[in-house]
Amino acid sequence: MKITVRAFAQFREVVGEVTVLDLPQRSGLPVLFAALASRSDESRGMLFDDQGAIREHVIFMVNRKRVPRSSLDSIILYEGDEVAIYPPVAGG
Amino acid sequence: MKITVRAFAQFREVVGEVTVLDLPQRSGLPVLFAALASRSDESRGMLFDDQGAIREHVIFMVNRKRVPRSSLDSIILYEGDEVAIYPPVAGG
Amino acid sequence: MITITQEDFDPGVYINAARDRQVGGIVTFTGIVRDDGITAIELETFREAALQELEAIRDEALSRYAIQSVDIIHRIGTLSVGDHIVLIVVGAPHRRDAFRACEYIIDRIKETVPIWKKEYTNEGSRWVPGEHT
Amino acid sequence: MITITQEDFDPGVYINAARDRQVGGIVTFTGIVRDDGITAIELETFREAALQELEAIRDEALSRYAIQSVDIIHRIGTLSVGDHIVLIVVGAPHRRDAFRACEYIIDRIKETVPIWKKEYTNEGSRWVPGEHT
Repeated sequence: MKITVRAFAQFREVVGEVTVLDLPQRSGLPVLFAALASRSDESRGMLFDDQGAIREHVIFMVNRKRVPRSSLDSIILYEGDEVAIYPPVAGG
Repeated sequence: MKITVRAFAQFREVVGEVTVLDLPQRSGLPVLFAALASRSDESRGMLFDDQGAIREHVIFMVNRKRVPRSSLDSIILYEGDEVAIYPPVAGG
Repeated sequence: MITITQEDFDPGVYINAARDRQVGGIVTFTGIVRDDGITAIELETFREAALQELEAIRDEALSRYAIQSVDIIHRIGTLSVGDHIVLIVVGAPHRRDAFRACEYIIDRIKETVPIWKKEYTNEGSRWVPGEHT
Repeated sequence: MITITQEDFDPGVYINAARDRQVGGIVTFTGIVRDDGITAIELETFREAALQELEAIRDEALSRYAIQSVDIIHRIGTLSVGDHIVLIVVGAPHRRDAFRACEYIIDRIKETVPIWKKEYTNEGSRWVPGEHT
């Protein structure tokens, strides 16, 4: 299934603005992050810490709804979903 | 000696905008208030309560400097002084 | 700038003037004549004392808070519903100081600056009681 | 009105629009590019999510505080020292609510609205770290 990933700020500079990933049906976010990380060492370093956990400062939305870190493992993705990843915001 | 009294808001409406009083040398504020009160029953009722004390809501300045109520009896007036009297402010 | 005037003002002009290389945030308070069933209000001042007190409040705000600039314009005379009464513009490097200082200034104005309001309604008029003695 | 735009704005226009019979006070916050040794900043946004979040913040402010109106304009794109970044205009019957709501809104914007700043200096560029995760 196709999942669109949008990245912003320094994540955009490393991962790219829009990435379409082809993931197994009913993949979760950890699968998506692993797929992004596999694209370059820089991507991996930005998304995962040395213990292989997704870094604290990575924020993510699914279909423009923020997903709390506690739901990282419980979300299931569906064909056409849009996942956004970004660092802490700094507007205003 | 001549003392100029300026009154504002409802005090102006009763006492008049500018009043020049001729008071004995080295009079204090109580003498000035008594002189104002003697000009009309309405002035007296506005400035003094039934016990003959100057009403709480009367605020006064001497030469544009606010005089606290605790200094009411200790101030001495001099020729040419300007005394302002007014009710609690309501600007802004 | 500290002003007491019969003239209306454009808040945008003063916000624009508060822009400065050291300023990261500008907070303004604009007081407006609210419709409390009135037809008009009339503001009276003891001008010399009021200007002196506004300057003292500005100086206190500048010494208490890390702010860059303070402007205060207070109108007097006859005003209608929707008219501007007062404008306070505070520029500061950081927003917290600008908010604190702006609110401090309007609170102090309502406490100590010799300005009074008389409200006119269809039934007559009354002096607005001050909150502080 | 909630807007994210590359265009500059005139705060005075929005203060004027917030005047209303029920409004006694208007509080504004104008964020400005401060001179921290930078040559320019660039603001990026996830526009659809940011608009949705700004609308949510406005609705929260309207339900938490006794206020009449909220307008928020946030700029994106390349800005120089002294340029406007953001404008928040809150109209309320009473000043306390306007102050509280305006500060609440700017605090929430800095916490949750997907907008990012990159600072350019003579030495290079860096993304401004967010205060909240």
